[in-house]
Parts: sequence; C-alpha cells; structure tokens
Amino acid sequence: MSFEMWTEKYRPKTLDDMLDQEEIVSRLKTFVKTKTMPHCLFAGPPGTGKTTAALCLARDLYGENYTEYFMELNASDERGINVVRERIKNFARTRAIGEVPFKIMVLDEADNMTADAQQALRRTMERYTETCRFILICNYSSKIIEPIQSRTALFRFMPLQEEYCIKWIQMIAEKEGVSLTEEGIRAIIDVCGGDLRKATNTLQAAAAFGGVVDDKAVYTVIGRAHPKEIREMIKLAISGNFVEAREKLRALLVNYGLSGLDVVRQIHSEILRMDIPERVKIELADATGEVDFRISQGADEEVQLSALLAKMAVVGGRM
Amino acid sequence: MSFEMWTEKYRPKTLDDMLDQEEIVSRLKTFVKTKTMPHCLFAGPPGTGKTTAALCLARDLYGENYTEYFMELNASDERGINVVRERIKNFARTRAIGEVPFKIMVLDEADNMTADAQQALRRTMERYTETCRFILICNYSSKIIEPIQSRTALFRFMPLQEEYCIKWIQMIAEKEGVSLTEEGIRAIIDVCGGDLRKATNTLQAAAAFGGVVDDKAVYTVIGRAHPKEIREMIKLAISGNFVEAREKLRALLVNYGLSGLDVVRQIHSEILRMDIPERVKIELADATGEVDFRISQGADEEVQLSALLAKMAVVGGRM
Amino acid sequence: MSFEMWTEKYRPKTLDDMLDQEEIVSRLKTFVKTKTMPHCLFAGPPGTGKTTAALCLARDLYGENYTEYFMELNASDERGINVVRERIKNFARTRAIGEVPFKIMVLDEADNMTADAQQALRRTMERYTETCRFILICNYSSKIIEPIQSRTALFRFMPLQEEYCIKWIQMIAEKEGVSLTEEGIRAIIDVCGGDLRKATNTLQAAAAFGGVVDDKAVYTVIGRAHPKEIREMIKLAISGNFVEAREKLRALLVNYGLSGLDVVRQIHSEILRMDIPERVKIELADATGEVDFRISQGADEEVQLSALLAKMAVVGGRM
Amino acid sequence: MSFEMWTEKYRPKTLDDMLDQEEIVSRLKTFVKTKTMPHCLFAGPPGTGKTTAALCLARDLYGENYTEYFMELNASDERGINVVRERIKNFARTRAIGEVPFKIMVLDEADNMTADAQQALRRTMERYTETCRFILICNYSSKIIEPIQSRTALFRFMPLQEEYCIKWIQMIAEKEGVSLTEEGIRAIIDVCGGDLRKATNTLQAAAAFGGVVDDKAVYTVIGRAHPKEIREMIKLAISGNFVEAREKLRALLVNYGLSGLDVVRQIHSEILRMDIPERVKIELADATGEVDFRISQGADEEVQLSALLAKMAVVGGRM
Amino acid sequence: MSVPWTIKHKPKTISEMVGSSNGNGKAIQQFIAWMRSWESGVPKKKAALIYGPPGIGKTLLVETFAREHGYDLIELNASDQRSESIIQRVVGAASQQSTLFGTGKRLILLDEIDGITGKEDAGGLFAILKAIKDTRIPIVLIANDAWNPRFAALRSVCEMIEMKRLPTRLIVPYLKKICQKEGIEASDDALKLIAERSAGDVRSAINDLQAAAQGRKKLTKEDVAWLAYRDRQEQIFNVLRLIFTAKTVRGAKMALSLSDVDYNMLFEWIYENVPHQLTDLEDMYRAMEALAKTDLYLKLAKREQAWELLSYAFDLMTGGVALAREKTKPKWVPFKFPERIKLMSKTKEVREVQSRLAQKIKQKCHISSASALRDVVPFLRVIFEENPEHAAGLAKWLRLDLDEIAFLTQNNKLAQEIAELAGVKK
Repeated sequence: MSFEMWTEKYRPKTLDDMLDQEEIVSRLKTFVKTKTMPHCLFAGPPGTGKTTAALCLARDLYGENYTEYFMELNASDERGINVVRERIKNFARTRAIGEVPFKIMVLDEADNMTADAQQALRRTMERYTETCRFILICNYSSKIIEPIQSRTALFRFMPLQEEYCIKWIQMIAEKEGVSLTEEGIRAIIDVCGGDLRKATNTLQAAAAFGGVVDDKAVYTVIGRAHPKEIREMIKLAISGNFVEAREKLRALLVNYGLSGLDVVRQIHSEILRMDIPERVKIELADATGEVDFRISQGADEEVQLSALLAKMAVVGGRM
Repeated sequence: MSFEMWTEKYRPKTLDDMLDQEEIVSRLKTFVKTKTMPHCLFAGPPGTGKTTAALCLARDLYGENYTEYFMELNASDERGINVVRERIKNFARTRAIGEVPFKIMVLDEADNMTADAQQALRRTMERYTETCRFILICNYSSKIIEPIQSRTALFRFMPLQEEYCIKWIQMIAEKEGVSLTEEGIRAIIDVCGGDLRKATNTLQAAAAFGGVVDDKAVYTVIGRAHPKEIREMIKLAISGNFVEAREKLRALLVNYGLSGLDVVRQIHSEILRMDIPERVKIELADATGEVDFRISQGADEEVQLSALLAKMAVVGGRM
Repeated sequence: MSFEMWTEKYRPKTLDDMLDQEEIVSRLKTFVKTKTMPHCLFAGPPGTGKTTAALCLARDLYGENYTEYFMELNASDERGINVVRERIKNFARTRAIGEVPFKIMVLDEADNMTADAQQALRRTMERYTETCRFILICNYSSKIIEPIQSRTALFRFMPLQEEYCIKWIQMIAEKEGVSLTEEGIRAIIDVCGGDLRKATNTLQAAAAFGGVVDDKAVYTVIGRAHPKEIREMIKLAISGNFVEAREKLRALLVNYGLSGLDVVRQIHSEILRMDIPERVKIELADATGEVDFRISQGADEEVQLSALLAKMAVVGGRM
Repeated sequence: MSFEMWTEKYRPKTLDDMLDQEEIVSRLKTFVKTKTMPHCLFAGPPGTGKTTAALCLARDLYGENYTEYFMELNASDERGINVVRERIKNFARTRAIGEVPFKIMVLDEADNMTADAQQALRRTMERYTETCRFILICNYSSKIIEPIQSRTALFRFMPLQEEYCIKWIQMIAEKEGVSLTEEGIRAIIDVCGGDLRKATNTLQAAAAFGGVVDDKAVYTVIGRAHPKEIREMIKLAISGNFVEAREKLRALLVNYGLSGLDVVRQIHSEILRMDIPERVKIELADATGEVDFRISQGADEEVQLSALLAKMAVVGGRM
Repeated sequence: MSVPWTIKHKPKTISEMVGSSNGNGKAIQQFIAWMRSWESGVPKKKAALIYGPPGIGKTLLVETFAREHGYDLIELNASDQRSESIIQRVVGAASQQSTLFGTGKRLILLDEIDGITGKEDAGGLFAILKAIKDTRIPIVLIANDAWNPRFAALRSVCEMIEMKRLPTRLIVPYLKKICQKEGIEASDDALKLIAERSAGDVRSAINDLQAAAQGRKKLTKEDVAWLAYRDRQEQIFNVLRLIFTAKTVRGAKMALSLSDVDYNMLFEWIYENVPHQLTDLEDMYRAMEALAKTDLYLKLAKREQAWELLSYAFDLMTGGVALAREKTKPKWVPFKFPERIKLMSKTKEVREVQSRLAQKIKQKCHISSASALRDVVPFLRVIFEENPEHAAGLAKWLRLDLDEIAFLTQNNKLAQEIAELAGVKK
C-alpha cells in the first residue's frame, strides 16, 4: 500500500475531470477559453471541490508549470494580515510572462480573517488588480465583507449528491483493491455527508486498518460510536434503566475514547431518527442543546451527559 | 465586468451633490463659506455618508488638489497610537499654503481606538490645533472619551430614509444597465436598512452574479435565506411538525450555505414580523437569544438550532 | 470655540481653591502653615479630589516650582518591589533645599500594590521620614496592610454632595457664557454622579454642540437615550407590549445612535429607579447582566436586546 | 521490615513481565529490537498499564540506568506550557549517548492540556524530534488535538479482562501471604472494574486489617477510602442543616484536598442513587450540572456547591 | 522641627514607652532579662522573636534598649533585599566578629520578617536560621504574625516575646503628654476618641493626633469628630446590618459605597452570614442563589476583563440578599467573621503538608499529585489507622516525616508510634 494521500492521488487534474458542480465548472471553462477572469469568491461547505476547482482552473490556464503563476495562501494560518500582505506583494508585483496576463492568488479560509484584515486585503486586491486575480475560498460568504463581495464573482459550491459520493468512494476502493461492504459505504456517507475529502480520508484510514472496510471499521477509524450503541444507550435510559445507560456511556467515553461533544452530537442525531413520540423528541432536543453548550464551554463530560441520561429516564417514564 | 467600486463611482463629489443629511450639509457649508471650522466628530451608523461628507467638505474647501491638505487615517488599520502620532505629526507640522489656513485630518473608526490611544490623540489634537483640524468619524459617540467630545463639534448622521435609498439604488441600476426587479430592490432594502454603501455593494455583487437582480439573487449573494423559507420553517415547528421543520433547516443550511448564526438572526427578525400571538413572540425571542449566545460561544449549530425548533414546538403546542 | 479643556482651566490650583472636602482641606492647610506633616493615607471613591488635594498641598508648600520636591508614582505602573524601592530611594535620599525640609512622594493606587510591595514600603517610609513624606492614595484603606496604616494619618474623602456639583457646574457655565437649563444640569448630575471631572467635560461637550444646554442636548452629546424614553420602553415590555417595546428600542438605537451595550446599561440603571416591586428589580437586573455578558462576548445586539425585552415581559406577566 | 506500595512492588519491570495488553506489548518490543520508535500516544482508562508500558519500554531500551534517558512529566501538575517547554528543552537538547540515539519524554495526563498548550507542545515535539521521542499518555484520545494525533502512533489500552485482574490480585495475595477469600476477590473486582491500581490498593489496605481479606474487609476499605462525608453532607443538607453541611463541604475541599470537580462528580452519583422521588432527583441532577458548568467557567467551588446544598435543603424541606 | 510627631515624640528611655510598666511590662522585662543573660555567656536561645500587631513599640523597644545599654545595632528590614546571600554577608559576618574585637557590644535586629518574600528574598529564612545557629551575639527578630507556618522552624530556636495592643487608658495620657509639649490644650474626650479609634495602635493614634491637632491651640471632641474610622470590624457590621435589613435594592446597594472593605472581602462576609441571618430555608436558598450568581459575575468580570459586569454582581450581592428575606423574622443575630478566611490561614500548614505528601507519592507511584490525593491517600489512611507496622514500612519507603504521618493518621499519638517504628527523626 502506498502512503500517498488518496485525496491527492485522485484529485481531478483538469476542469474536464471534475464531474460534479457542473454549472460552476462550465463558468470556469469560459475563463480558460477567454483567458480572462474576474476576482472570484468560492463559497461552500468543506470537501465540495473549491480548492480542486481553483487548481484545475490554474492548470487549464497555465499548463503543467502552473505553480509559477499560482499561489495558495491559507489565510487563517498566516499570523497577521501583514504577513499576508507581504507575501501577496512579492508574488503579485511581477507580471506573468506568457499568454495569460495575470497570476492567480488563492486565499483559503478567507472567512476566518477579521473584518479589519479583510479591509486591508481589499486594498491589496485593488492595488494588484492588473497583474493578479484573487480567488477567495470560504465556507460562509456572509462572513466576507461586502466591499469584497461586491467585486468578486460568487461561485456557490453545493454539497455533493449522495449518489455521486458513493460512486466516487466505490471507484477509489476498487482502484485501491479495498474490499468495502455495503454497510461500510453507508457508514462513510452517514458520517461524512457531502464532504468528499473527509469521505476519502475515512476510506483510506479504514483501509489502513487492514481487512474489510465495514461499518464497524469506519466508526472506529472516525472515532465515533456505532449509531447502534448510541441508540441502545438512549433506549436503556428511556426505559428507566439509568444505571446501565450510564455504564454504557462510560464505556463509550473511556473505552472508545470518544469525546463528550461527539457523543452529544450523536445523541442528537439519533434522537431525531428514533421511533419515539414527537413530543419526547422535542423535549430531548431541548435538553441536548443545553448539555452541548455546557460541554463546549468546558464543563465535565460525564456529569453533563449523565444528567442528560437522567432526563431521558424521566421523560421516558412519562411516555 | 468592471472592477471599479460603484460606491466610489457614484460617491457625491461636493456638498451640493449630497442630497441627504440636509441639516448637517448646511452646517458644513458655512464652514466652507467662512473658511473656518472647529474640530468635528461625525457619528452615525455605517453607510450614512460620514466619510463622503468629509471628502466633499475638503473638496469644497481646497478645490481639486484637496489631497494635499487632506489626510485620511483609518484608526483600526494603523495599530498603535505611535504610528498615528507620527503620521499626524508629519502631516500637521507644515502649515497649509493658500486661503484656508488649516489642513484637515480625518480619523476613521475613532471609536475603535483604546481609551489610552484616545488620550494620546487628544494631546496631539491640542498640539496641532493651529495648523490642523480633526474630523473624527465613529459609529458610537459614546465610545469617544469625554475630553475629546468636549472639544469637538458633534454631527449626528441619521440612517437614510427608505425612499431615498430606493431612488439611489434605482439610479445606479439604470446607469449601469442592470435590470432590477421590484422584489430585488425590496430585498436589498430589507437586508441593508439605511446603509447606502452596503446597498450599493449588494447591488453590484448581485449584478456580478449575472442575470436579472431579483430577490432570489439578492439573498443568494448576501448569503441569506429567503425570508419566506425561514417563515415556513418556523410555522412547521410551531405547528408541532418538529421533524419536518428540522429537514427544512437542513435544507437552508445546505442550499444557501448559511451559517448557524445567520439562521438564528433571520429567525429572530421573522418571529417579530410573523402573525402569531404576542405571548408566543415573547417566549421565542427569549429562546432565540439563548441559542444565539450559545452558537456564538462555539456550541454546535445543528444541535442548537434543533433545540430552538424544539422550543418553538413546545410553545406552539401551548398556543 | 476655545480648545482649552475646562477641567484643566478650572482645576483648583491651591487649597484655597478647593471648595469641597472642607475638613480635610482645613487640616492640610495647617500642614502648610506649620510646614510639617505626618505620612498620609488618602482614601475614597474616584473623582473626589484626592489627587487634586495632593497637588494643591504641594503647590501651597513649595510654590510654583513644586515639581522639584514632589513626585508621583503610579503603583499599578511600576510593577515589582524593586522598582518601587529603587525609585523611592533615589528621590527620597536627597534632602529638599528651601524652607520646607522634606519632599513629598505620592503613591497613587496604593491598594493595587501587592502585599509584598507594601511590606517593602513600610520601612522605607520610616527610613526616609526625615527627608520625605509619603501620601498614599487608594480607594479602599482596608487593602492597605496594617503596618502601613499604622504609619499614616488617614483622610477619608467623601463622595461630593450633589449641591456642590451643581454649584460648580453652574459657576463654569456662567463664566463660559453657556446658557444651561435646570433640566440640563439635572441631566449632567444624573449621568456623572459625583464625578466632577466627567461632569465638567460633559458640560463642555454639550456647549460645543451649540445652543442651549438642556437635558436633550446633554443626553445627545453623551450618546445616551433620555432616561424617560428608556423607562417608557421598559414599561411597555413589562406590561406585555413586546412588539411596541421593540419598536421603541429600534427608535432609540437609530435616533440616538446608541450601541446595544449602551442601551443595556441604561436599562440597568433605570430598572433600579423605577417604581416596580423590588424583587422584580433583582430579577430584571440579573437578566440584564446576562444579556450584557452575552453581548460583550460577541452575541448579536439586536437578538439579545429582544430577548431582554421578552424576559421583562415574562417577569412582568407574573407581577 | 520492608513495605512498599504493592502497585510499585509488583509493577512489571520489563515488557516481558507485562502479561496483558499483548498486542501493544508486542509492538513496543519491536521498538526495542530495532532501537527506533515514533512518537506515541497511549490512550485508555486509568489503571490499564499505560505508564507501566512506558517504563518497561524505557528499561528494555536503556537498561538499568534508564532514568538518564527517560523523563516523566505530568501535564496537570506543571504550571503553564512554558514550564513544560522549558523542562522539555533542558532534557531534550542534549543527545543521548549510547546505542539508542534518542531519549524518551513521557507526558502524562496530556488530555488535561488546553488546545493552545497542545499546539505549543506540537511545535516543541517537532523541534526535538531528532533527539527525543515523546510518549503522550491520556484517558481520552479525543481531547488530543488533531495535529498531534496525526503525528503519533496510537496505542489504545483496553480495560483489563476480569480473569487477568483476578489472577493478578491472587498472585500478589499469595506472595504477600494474605489469605484472600473467593468473596473478597469478587468484591474487589466488582468495585474496581478493570482498574488494576485501585484493585491493588484496595487489597493492600484490606490486608492491613490483619485478618482474612473477605468481602466485608473489602467493603470496609472502600467505605472508608471514599469520604463518607459527601453522603453525610448531602444528608445534613436535605435535613435542613445547611450550616453544618457547608462545614462538611469546607472540610472536604480543604482538609481532604478534593477538587470541586471531584465533589461535583460524587454528589452527582450520590443523588442519582438516593431514595428520593424521580422528579426531585432530576431537579438536583440538573442543578449539579449547572454547578459543574459554572465551576468550569471559573466560579468559586465552595460558593457554587453551597448554593447546591441550599437547594437540597429547600427540596428536602418540601419532601 | 518638621519631623512627624511619631519621631519627634519618640521615647528616649524604655520607661517612657507606653505600657512599659503595665500593658507590655511583662514582655519588656522578658526581653531585658534575655539580653542580660548574654552577659554570662551565650544562652540556650540565641535569638528572640518579638511579635505583635503594628504600632505598639516592638522596634522601639529594641532600639531604645540598644541606646540605653550601649549596643551597636546592626539592622536589616523590609526595605533591604534579604536574600540568602545578603543575610549571610551582613548578619553572618557581624555575628561572627564577636565582642572580642572592637569595643562596642553588638546586637543584630532583623525587623519585619513578615516581609521576607519568596522570590525576591529567596532563601532568606533559611539563612536566618543558619545565622542563629552560628551566632555569638544576640539576634532579635520582629514579626507581626509569629504563627505563620513559615516561621515554624524559627519559633523553636527563639525566645518568644509577645507584645499586645495597648488599652485606651494607657494611650490617652501619652497623647496628653504630647499635646502638652506641643502647647495644645486637649480635652480628654477628644483624646479618648482618637485613642479608641486607633484600636491599641499607639503610632496610628499619634499620626491621627498630628493630623487633627497640629497648628491648633485647643483640641475638642468636635475637632476630631471628622476623623475617619481606623477600621475595622464595627464598620463592616454596619454595612452588613444595612444589607440584611434593607427593603429596597437601592437601599442595600447604598451600603456598598459605605464599605471600606473591597467587594471581594464584603462578599465573604455576606456569604458567611447568610445562613445565620436568614434562618428560613427558602429565604436562605434565595440568598445563596443570588450569591452564587454574584460569584459567577465577579469571576466572569475578571476573566473577561469586563468590569461593567461588576455592577450586576453588586445588585445581586446586596439587593439580591436583602430581598431574599420573606419569612425570616427580623431578629438580632451577631455577625460572624468569615470562617473560610480563618480556615484558609489556619489550615495553611496542613495544606502544605498535604502537598508535600502528594509530591512524595507522585514521585514513587508515577501519577499526578491530584491523583495521589484522590486515588492513593484514602487507602494510605486506612493502612495508617489500622496497621502501624505496615504503615511504618510505607512511611520509610515514602520517606515521610512526622507531620505527613500525622496527616494520614489524624491522630498524634498513633503518628508518634508509627514514626518511632519507622525510625523517623523528630
């Protein structure tokens, strides 16, 4: 088994390789054709191909030596806007030589920049607009200040369709010779939603574990309890078996090494899925919110979660 | 697509061009006439013309070469009062040559300066009071220390009237050849209130998105859900359809790329507008506040929003 | 408009100028007369003239060159015992030349010194007692260690009487030719309590606004809503008119250019003054504190203020 | 006469002595054979041999003088990451002399470090990676930040098998000449689960009684080792004796040196076990959760727990 | 003469000191006797520790004695750095050059040893101990609080001399004498007021007298009425009374501005007294809730540097407590000093022992000190209470001292027995 990251190994190289986000890809292709483009804002959830699209665009524009004309900065890494400014300056001040008269600067996680830093960035973008195009990548476009929004073309990346993800994961599994069960793929999708990067990483990690990739392997690798176990714990609690439910909780926290927040969030999703009266769901969703907040603020996981289980016992008793 | 900012392109050039803030403009005009002025404090919400007024004043006073006698410093840019002091010193120590015996120094976002920095600024203002007048711009005059307030003339900028904003946006749309629907303009006003800069930027961003600027385009560009959809979700929850409401929520988060905080804040505005008993509004406003705080502190968005919907269901059930 | 600060212009220069704290001033005067004094401890709330008294005493003792014989150390500036020890030693070891055989060392914010630093100070006071007298200034004498209390004469500065403040403000208004209404002066007192410096600055700022200084001018200049309006809003909320209360809130935010925190803090002070059951006051104060904390932690101002009004409605409903 | 803590006396000295955690031991043995190893993360419940494994590994690698090349730090004891960094620096900067080209630094309770401290640790690990290998020990691997997890080999220690624990305890009893009944050993296992340290300590304390170690002896030890003060405190509170309950609390915090969290956890468990109506249980569990939350926010342990006792007093009075 | 009266009117002889015959007469005689004992060779206790509250003449006694009896005084106090090396240099040297050299007799005074602080004066106390061991001339130590655990070792090698606060009846005549010298005609009730408010602290009484009387020819009760309270408890009782009886929030909050103790200390007073003042359980619970919230606001204000939050804390701490009263009948119950503060200083020594013990376990058992206290100490306690032989073995293995053993047994006699078995030196 090679140690290359599969996300990199199977990352599309050209816009033609990108099979999802069709509308976006077609808009980007016209940039390649006309060798001109505005500043862009790529917004969307993680793992929906934003960085990939930027890379493909660059490669299509500049060919294999694209790295000379293309720079990627992670805004949230670089401490202080001054560093960002300096690095942009150095990159952008020289003109691109070749057919395409501009370079491309990608700023990842731009929504993590403070409003002040974004203001400074805006001025920098203005200054180098002749020689350099910016692609800002973010999760939430609402966190980008309007002066930047107003001079960038917005590309909204949608979460990938489930079928698409499934196909992708199966394709990789096949090429890598991984035996992947039906439950395994369902578990991956369950955990990763439309985040293809996470899905691919999970597959690779589960495969590295050796053996068949089934649901158990996936949940182990990702550090989550199997939904079944969470459901069992909830059922124990609701049926008034508080002590056993708490034992189960301990096992999850300690034996599996799960974090309290993960457990709360899993409890939350399972509650919504379980076959219990809507009224009970409502009450428990409310209680879960409180516990989630407290744990996220540093309260003790066991005390808080066991209080939640106690609550379930009472609510269950009234059912 | 042009890279010029429409906010700049259409910014009034002279006091005569400014059609709003009449009282303020007329007070500023007397400064021009008498060629004398005190230090000033411009306070008011964003996008109400504070910077524009300062620029127009300068141009009217000094003519087209006004930049020789006029300097703008953004307080939140230049960290550290020492930088500010140094730059002010360099600018203010030479006397203006010409009819007007003073220069103008504009300090933007003065309310972002620390109290200590403001104290230092006060002393600097004192020192150069002969050769230089200061215009401090801020959102909240209460954040300016009293010793400065006590020697500046206060100008309070009011949010712009709705009709005025509408006319302005329509004027730009027309000049830029943007086709803007009635719903589009309503959406812009809805989102931007009396902030003309934001409104103009939003128009430009929506136009950059391509196609007709209607309500959908506006909400997409600004990264907000359509209010209608938020209302539907609330109604589902209140009528006890908790699970469906949650699905709606999921769709909003995914399709619009909204952040949890965005959704909470939209829920808040819609609750206040909806046709539900006052008592229910009260309870929901309370719950929304709690959830807003929790999310802003880093609790899980989905869990918290679920909890909010659950609360709505409970309250609705008692209706 | 003059650019001089009225607080400086009217600051007492000599003990004769000090019209408040009569007993203390008269005792200080005998120190001047007899040219001798013990070490002193000045204790009392901020803005009651402790530092002014020390300065006046020094000027009366040494005349205009008093700075040669007088040193002020801000204890919270100079961290560490060694610095304090060193600087005091350097200042105190040389004898004053002139009629008064000792120098004066003022230690401001002495209650901020660590117990260790105070321990080091106690014997220094005794060693240099021939050449140097100490005046320790603090808010709470109880935070000064007993061995030092034992080495000093204690002077307790009382909060200024309202009448005194009123007289002072009227005196300045008269001298500066400001026309100040009865309501205007009440508003200044309301806002500034017994802090004379703040009151003077407020008067100057309101005067700079132009026109008569009445209550409206004072509240506008200080960036506060008129207490009447805050009270109206609270009443609306308590009586269950949540929507109207919110509209009032909006108007306050817009018309006065208030920040959310400003409003919260005004609500807090009005609650305590209103004619509602005392127990309700406590409940509302607690709710207000919660919202204050949330806003200061970055939660949304409008959402939180709505939640606060909602809380009031709930509490009011139980009244 | 020689007595030691039996946990230490019988702690395995070499990897060969370790009879449990077989898979882990065999992986560690290859490190010894190849005289090379990655940074490691040992995660698992208390008393499962994590520290022992690190110690054995060190002895097998370096021989009896292993303490020259091996350092143990407890993250929860060290004040601040800077101290940790400093101590690591001093230890790691000199190269190990001998066959093994690196030293080993063990950081226990690494999950007690804040995320920021862990970030700093990560950089430190990187810097000294040539000369030093880190073994991080924790209960919850989920509390270790992702960048560290990805740079360390994970060893997950499972709770020990019951038979294994039984054998171990019997072996010690035999060697120490303790007569241990069947019921005695069952009681130890019941109470201590898979925590070998606790089991061994319990045996040693029960043996100190001098007689046969049966279940009664074991439960006596457990009863005395767990401060019964907690239960007494709760009883006092519920019977309305608040002042005495508070004194008990003080004694626990001050004399026993228990942390607030220890007390909260035990109170929580006691409440859930108590013979009071379910509704009351939940009310108190809820209140305990709130106290836990507040303490985690920095509130005073005694004050918050006192408020909880006050609540118990009221609840008890109503019962 | 411009020197403060505390210096100007300093006694020249011991007999002029306030309370030299009654009051602190015994202590003064004890000191003189100890000094005299040096005349017939080095005594068993080579150092004396004079202790007591400020302003009662501790330093004065030593200085005056030295002057009266012709001793050279070598002095180190808190304004000097007193690290190990400095004390060694100054004290060590002086204590070695005994009276064999030079003509004068020498006396070493280490004043204000309360002020010897951990970091700046590292090793200072240790150096003093060593100096006492080696000295050939008298060493006098002065402290306010001799029972500070840090001084435990010093106490055992020092002649302990306690001086006390002086009663009003002794202070008044002294003040009167000063007034006579200053040519002031002072009424007895004025002087009594000053003396009372000094709470036995002569120096502060003289300071207050100077502040009030200087420059006057006459001093009446009215002239001193403005003098601020010098403390202490009475004032806090007033504040508490206001808070516990207030009917309105503002009324209760007003008390805060009258308080001369800072809000953290006031909180402790209120927190201590709530259950005693509000005896109805529901009332008490409401008040404790208000205090728990107060505490939360106080801590958040500090953590977030959001000082505006203090204002809400004050509402709850005063008004919240005041309005908690519903069923409790008003009844006079004396206020109690915050036990918690007493306990913290009283148990400082115990807690030190505890943390030393935790360190020792930690090193032997490879666990954190928190875990040592939580997971090992309870079992050790059982063993130490039940089986002295077994305990002795463990004590030896862990190298415990007697204090640590006593901590585990909670029983001094048993601890002695174990210590003997283990061969622990006392």
